[in-house]
Amino acid sequence: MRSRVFLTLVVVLAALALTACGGASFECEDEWGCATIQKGETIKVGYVGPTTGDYSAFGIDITRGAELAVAAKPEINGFAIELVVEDTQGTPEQGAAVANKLASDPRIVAIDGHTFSGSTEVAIPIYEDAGIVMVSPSATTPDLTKTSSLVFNRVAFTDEMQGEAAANYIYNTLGIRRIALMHDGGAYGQGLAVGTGEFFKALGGEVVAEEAITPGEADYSSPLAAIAAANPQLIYYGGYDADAAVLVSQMDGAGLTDAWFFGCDGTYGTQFINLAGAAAEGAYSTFVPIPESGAFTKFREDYQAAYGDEQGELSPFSPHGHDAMAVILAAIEKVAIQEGDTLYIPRKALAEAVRNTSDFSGLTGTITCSETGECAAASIIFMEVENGAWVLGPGQ
Amino acid sequence: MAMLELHDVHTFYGNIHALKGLSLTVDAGEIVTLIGANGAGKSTTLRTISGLQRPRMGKVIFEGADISRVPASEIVRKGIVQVPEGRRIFATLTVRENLEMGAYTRDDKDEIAATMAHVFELFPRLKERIKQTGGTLSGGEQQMLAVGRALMARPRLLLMDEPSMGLAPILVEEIFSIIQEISREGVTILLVEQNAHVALSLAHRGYVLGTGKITLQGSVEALANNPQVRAAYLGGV
Amino acid sequence: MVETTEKRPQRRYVDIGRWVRLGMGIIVAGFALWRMWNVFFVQQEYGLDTWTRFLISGIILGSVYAVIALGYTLVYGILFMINFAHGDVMMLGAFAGYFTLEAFKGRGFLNQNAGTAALSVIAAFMVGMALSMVVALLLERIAYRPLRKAPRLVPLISAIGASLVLQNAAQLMFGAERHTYANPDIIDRSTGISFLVQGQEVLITYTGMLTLGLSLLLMVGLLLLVRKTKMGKAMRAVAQDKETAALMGINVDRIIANTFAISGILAGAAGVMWGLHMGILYHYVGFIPGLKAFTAAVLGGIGNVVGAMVGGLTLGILEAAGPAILGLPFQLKDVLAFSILVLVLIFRPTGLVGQVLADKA
Amino acid sequence: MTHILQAQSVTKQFGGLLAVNAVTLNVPTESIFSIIGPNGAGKTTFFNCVTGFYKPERGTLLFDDKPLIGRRPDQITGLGVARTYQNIRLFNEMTAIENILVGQHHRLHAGVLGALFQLPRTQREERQALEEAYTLLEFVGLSGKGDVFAKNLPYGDQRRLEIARALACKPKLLLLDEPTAGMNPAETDDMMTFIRQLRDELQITILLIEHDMRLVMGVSEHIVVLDYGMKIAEGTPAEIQSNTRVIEAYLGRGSVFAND
Amino acid sequence: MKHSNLRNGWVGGIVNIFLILLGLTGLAGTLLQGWLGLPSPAFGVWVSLLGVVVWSAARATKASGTQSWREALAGGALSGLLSGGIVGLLVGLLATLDAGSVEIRQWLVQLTPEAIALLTFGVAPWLATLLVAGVHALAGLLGSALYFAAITYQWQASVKGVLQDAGHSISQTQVYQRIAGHPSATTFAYAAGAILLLTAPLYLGRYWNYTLGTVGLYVILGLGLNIVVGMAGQLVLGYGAFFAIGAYTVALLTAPTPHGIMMNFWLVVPIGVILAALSGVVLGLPVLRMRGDYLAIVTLGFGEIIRILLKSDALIEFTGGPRGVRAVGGPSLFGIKMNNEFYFTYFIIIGIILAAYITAQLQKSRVGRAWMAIRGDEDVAEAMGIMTLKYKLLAFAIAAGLAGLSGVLFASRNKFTGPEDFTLLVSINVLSLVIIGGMGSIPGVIMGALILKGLPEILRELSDYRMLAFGALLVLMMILRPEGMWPSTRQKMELHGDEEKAETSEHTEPARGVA
Repeated sequence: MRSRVFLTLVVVLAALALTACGGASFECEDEWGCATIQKGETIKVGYVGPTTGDYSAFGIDITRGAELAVAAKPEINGFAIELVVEDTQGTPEQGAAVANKLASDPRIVAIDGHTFSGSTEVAIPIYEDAGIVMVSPSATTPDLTKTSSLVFNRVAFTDEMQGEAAANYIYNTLGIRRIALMHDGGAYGQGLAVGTGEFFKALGGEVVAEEAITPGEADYSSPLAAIAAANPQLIYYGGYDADAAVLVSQMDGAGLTDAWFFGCDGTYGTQFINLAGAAAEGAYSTFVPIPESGAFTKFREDYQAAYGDEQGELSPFSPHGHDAMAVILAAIEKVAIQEGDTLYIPRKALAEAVRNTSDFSGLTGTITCSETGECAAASIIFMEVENGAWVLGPGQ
Repeated sequence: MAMLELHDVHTFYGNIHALKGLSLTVDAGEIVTLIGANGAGKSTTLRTISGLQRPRMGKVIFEGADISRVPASEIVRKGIVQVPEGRRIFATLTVRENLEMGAYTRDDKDEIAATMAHVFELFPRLKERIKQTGGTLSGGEQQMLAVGRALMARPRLLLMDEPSMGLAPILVEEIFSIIQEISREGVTILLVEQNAHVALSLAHRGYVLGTGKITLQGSVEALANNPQVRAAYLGGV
Repeated sequence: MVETTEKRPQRRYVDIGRWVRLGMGIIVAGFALWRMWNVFFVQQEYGLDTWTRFLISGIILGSVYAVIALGYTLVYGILFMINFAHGDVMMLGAFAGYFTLEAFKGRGFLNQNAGTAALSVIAAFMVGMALSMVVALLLERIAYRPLRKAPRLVPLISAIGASLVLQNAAQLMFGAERHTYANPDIIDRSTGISFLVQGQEVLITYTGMLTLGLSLLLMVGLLLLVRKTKMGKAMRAVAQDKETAALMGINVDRIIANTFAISGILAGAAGVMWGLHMGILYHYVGFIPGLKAFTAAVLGGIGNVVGAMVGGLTLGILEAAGPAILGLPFQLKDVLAFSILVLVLIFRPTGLVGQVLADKA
Repeated sequence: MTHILQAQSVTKQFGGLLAVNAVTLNVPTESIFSIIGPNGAGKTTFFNCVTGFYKPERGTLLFDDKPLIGRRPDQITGLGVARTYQNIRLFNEMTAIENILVGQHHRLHAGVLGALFQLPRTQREERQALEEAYTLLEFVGLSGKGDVFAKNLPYGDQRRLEIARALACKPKLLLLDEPTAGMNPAETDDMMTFIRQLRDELQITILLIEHDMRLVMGVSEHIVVLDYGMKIAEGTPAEIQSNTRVIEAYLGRGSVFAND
Repeated sequence: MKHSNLRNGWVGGIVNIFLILLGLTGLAGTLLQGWLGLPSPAFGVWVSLLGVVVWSAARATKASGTQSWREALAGGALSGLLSGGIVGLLVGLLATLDAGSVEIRQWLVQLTPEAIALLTFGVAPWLATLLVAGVHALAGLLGSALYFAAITYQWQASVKGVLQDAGHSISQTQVYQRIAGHPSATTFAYAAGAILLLTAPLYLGRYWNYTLGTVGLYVILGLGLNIVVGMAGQLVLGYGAFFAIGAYTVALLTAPTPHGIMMNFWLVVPIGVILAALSGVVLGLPVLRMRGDYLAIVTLGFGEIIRILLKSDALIEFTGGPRGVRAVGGPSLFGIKMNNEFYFTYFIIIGIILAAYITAQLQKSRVGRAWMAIRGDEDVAEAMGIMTLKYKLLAFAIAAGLAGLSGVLFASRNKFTGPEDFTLLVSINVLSLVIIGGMGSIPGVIMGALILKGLPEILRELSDYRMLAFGALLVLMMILRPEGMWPSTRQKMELHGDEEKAETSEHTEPARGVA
């Protein structure tokens, strides 16, 4: 009995494999092949990030950005766009699982993601294999673009660019000479803090102390007190808003009444102010200036209407999620070929189209991709909290 | 009227049929002993009466009420208290606390104090050790504490499971004289005992248990003279 | 590994474990002394004010750990199971307190005057403790009671499952974002009493004092409950021998449920304290403190009420001051904490205070 | 007369309590030797000192003229000391035959590599061990019950299995801790015969702790009485029965024990 | 009688409120909408809500044990009405708030205006309350009617009968008889199974190869942990540390950064295994004296120590810090690169066979018996001449070595490894899979790995609800099958031992106390 089932299974699977190779009338000449979308089917674009687990706020927020981008452009040539959201719980292992899942779906044409660098790292070779282009909204490890992979692009700043700009601003504009570095021990925060420190030292500044915290715990007064003992003028922090908010609110108690707090783009956003309250006053953050455009206002309104949260409350990255998706959709539109009732999307052409994106106006600014896939909008600015709101920092 | 009546009781442990239709009666004021081989079901009988084990069939009737479905903690309130095999003292509680646990079902502080005083009369050694934890007592003292703890609930029926087990001969003697005294105070006693000699010399009536069933019953004299009982339980003398 | 000779040489084996332990002890002690020499005499990086700050933050953190650890220890004492979901019960309590404060804030009641502020905080504690108690009771009823007779690892897995359920349910219901606890203005998280140490201002926040005071109160209360009351004694009796306890007329199920209720109440109080003092709240907030508190309970000697308190405080102080004492980066504080745990258990296998043995995995 | 076990003023302390207080005793080779005394007199503690679970503070313990103190329990077993427990401690989740095989452990040699590669030597050894285990099972009267889980055996059989397991260690000295606890007189009689058989057929020295005076007096050649950790009497059964100190501390004069 | 109806009524109501708050009704709505092609999710929402009421009313009827139709129906309606009353009040409240344009989502994120609209039928709040209560009452009526009809007409029995008959008739068919009766049928089945297993990677796509590969890696981990927990009885919670050591060994020795050693993969495999095994011994020596939960927490601590050290600034030069190690080398043979999922599936299968062989051989050997004895009673084992420390160390070393093997394959397959791969969850998952599968059983471990690592992949359909579902399943499985999915006979015995133990030996638990 059992053996028969096995045999049948073998036969059925073999038959399936054969039928899958059936031919079509359109000759796809793309090196990486084409995605074939029949009438009534959707064009699938993946989003990959942590939607459960302790980093879920990021995943959920960026998903929303991507969803809004799809809502703004729901179809191409009459073929609906379908956003496929996959959860990684923030781990590389799950990132690889999801990448493999998406890569084996022939209708997935591009990925908005991955969200974290580790998960992106494992995913790049998999998508390379499958010829699927990716635009990450938030993976910032500099190394990612150094393999000169054609599939990987990002609309976020690398830690290096940000670190350099921040060090410059702190040293030259703010005139600070003694800083302390803190980070949350993650790839992103650690990279930023260390990078900034190095640029700062190169400028002639002094890094007087370094401490890493364990994110998610809510008591950082001890590392702060240790830093206070070194008496820095400013604390540069690499990490995310929630922990940053705890840090600023515990600085006074730790004896850091005179030191400034300087965050990164991970700490920017209304949530930081909400969480830190009065303690947020005077804190700095890096940010990609989002020009107060009509589009951005509308994005914020849509976001509020659709999800009931204020944009920026979960994470600062929903505009990036939106832009990554918008870049992808624009590129798809450019390369898609319609033959009768079928839509063909040549994969390599799509990757090239994404890489050739230039002067694309997104929420985060005007997006132009470099040869290596760095597509972050042009400038970095520094924001300061004043009277409970982010305003442009002095000297810019 | 019988104080306790077991009527065709069947008890199972999982699939093992431990009691196979056991019936017995205990009249008020009696000392009744239950003897039998290892695994015959003596402890199971006591456990069934005190509600630790539910009979699958049959009835346990105490003072006219069926208690076969009543949980163990409620049965204590009805006046049946068991002194478990192996003493089972609360080792980290002090002697006093152990005794207080015995009186768990009672609320009247003065009455409890009176009972405790009475227990100390019976077992003056416990009074000396009132602040010691149960675990530091010697085996004999633990057995006294176990009996004293049971008395704290002011039982009308006392079930005793192997009170002599693992005790020095001199202590067995002491414990059994106290059991007789408790009986004289009007407490009915159902005694399970490995040491059939002692049990039969103490009790009024006895039952012999063979795997899950009563095989013999009668006055202690009759049992002691029964050749089967002599061979099996009194040693081949 | 194949022994070839029939007769083994009759040599005196040395107890390898003991030598390893001794060696480890010497190495660790040497390392610690060397680091401490460095910190206190060579670098002298931290002044007395900084040390005071470390100590204050450690004691406050430790007192919260202690309260959470009490919940672990109570449940462990009675069922010998690690209630993995305990930290998440605390998280739900914190959420309940959060919603209560939000509700008062929304009506402008929170900051009307000191009285209303105090009332709001008390209400937050009440609601937090009540919800946590209900959740703990439900946990016991649904996830643990059916498993009472199963081998000990089975309820552990069930508890892990329950922890996942609670965490994810909280995320689904309340969202993934971080929430801020709405403290009344009079106990704002950055205000407090400050005093001078070596000319430097050292601050103890009001929330910190509240946390510490309430923790101590809860600990003393629990100790009295377990030592003096009839229910406490019954709990200890049930912990030792459920069957005999039943023979004393103790309703074992009810006592176990009570134990869970008490552990839930403690978790709820800890949750609200956590929220008020630390300020940040989200669905994952209970997990790490839960783990730490469990470590604290073991450090002190699990199943032992005093042990939980001592363990909690020790762990808190270790985390807050340990890295500084040894001149290590604070990132390694958990490494240090766990190393100390290992060391303590190597030399005192029953924990700092424990004398009761727990064996049989 | 050679002595297989020589204890010289062995003292074991727990906190302030002297559990075993300067106990000196010499167990003649191939004798049946009993230790009696009230509960808490230190009998089991003494056993634990002999088997290496406790380390006495003072005194010497010689087995076959080799010192025992300082050796681990498994090493002491290797020398030829085996024991049973007051409250039966079998490996409940193992079958009867497996329990006996564990008893043979220190006499077998197969290690990880042997097991993994199924070396011929390992297979041979395993076969022999199994044969021997079945022989032992038969010897204690449990033939046919080899595949029963230990905990599913009836009480008496568990006692026997525990002895079989101890015998599997091929001991020269066997410590029996209350082997008849919970047995009725008929079973106790069987045990008495069995203990004699062990000594006579296997030439094993028996050291016995027991409360059942019928067994102790019936089988022992030599008795030591402990009270509060101290030796209060020593001698043949007849001497002990008439020793007033022993009667006061332990035996009592009560009528209920005038058994035989 | 009334009592059971009331009780089930309010339980049903509370369950429904939780369904609404968790957004599970919304999920059911969307899923059913998709499957049935409905125009609106409303159907699904109400199916899930009323399903609960039908079920609780049926339970109530069962508990009441009533014999009359009238009583059953009245009771069902009553319990439904009670549930409906509770839910209705909530719905009414929500509708009022929503109409007053209060953003409920701000606090309870699932209560979007759309979700509320689906619940309120789009009518005035008070009417909505009444409607909800009414619908619930009807559902209660239905539930009790169904249950009562079922017991009256013995539906259950007839369904069972039909199934049995069907099974019986299949087994009576000639074809079945001939095949099953043939002596080589089993051999053939095994052969076919082996062929299927060996060819599986060929026709499984990349995703399923990867997923099954992950399952396979966890099978190796599970088999390893099974030796320590299942056989030797030592509770280890930080097993992921050894996995990490294996992974980092291969990563640091084959990757271009941070060290640029770039050794051959095949050389690194034994190094990784041995290093992991050695670390097992090093950890084991000081801690194996501890027992039970103490050992558990200490090993958990060890796992955390390893993870924190891997990502710490202090060791960043050595381990690559939080960014992990990239471009980890893969195997190649005769110049063919074999570093994709397809080849790895085979390597993993080989690893599983190896681990299973080791487990099986050791289990029945002298070593296995020593472990079992230690697990049963450590003191007695020692008294039987077993050098417990040595055997516990052996178990630790072998288990750690297997974890190392799994880690080597893991890092090499992903071509990357970082500290986030070795969270506590890894250790917890492995322990859970051993127990869910059934301790001490090799097929159990495979089963457990399939459930623990495969199920979440399957549950991806449930998107945000998958971890919730997963947690609930863990609890459920433990309650329904505490001995695991595929327990060894030994373990089955053990678990039901408490019930079956006759009065022969009642062990008192060792004394432990609260204070």
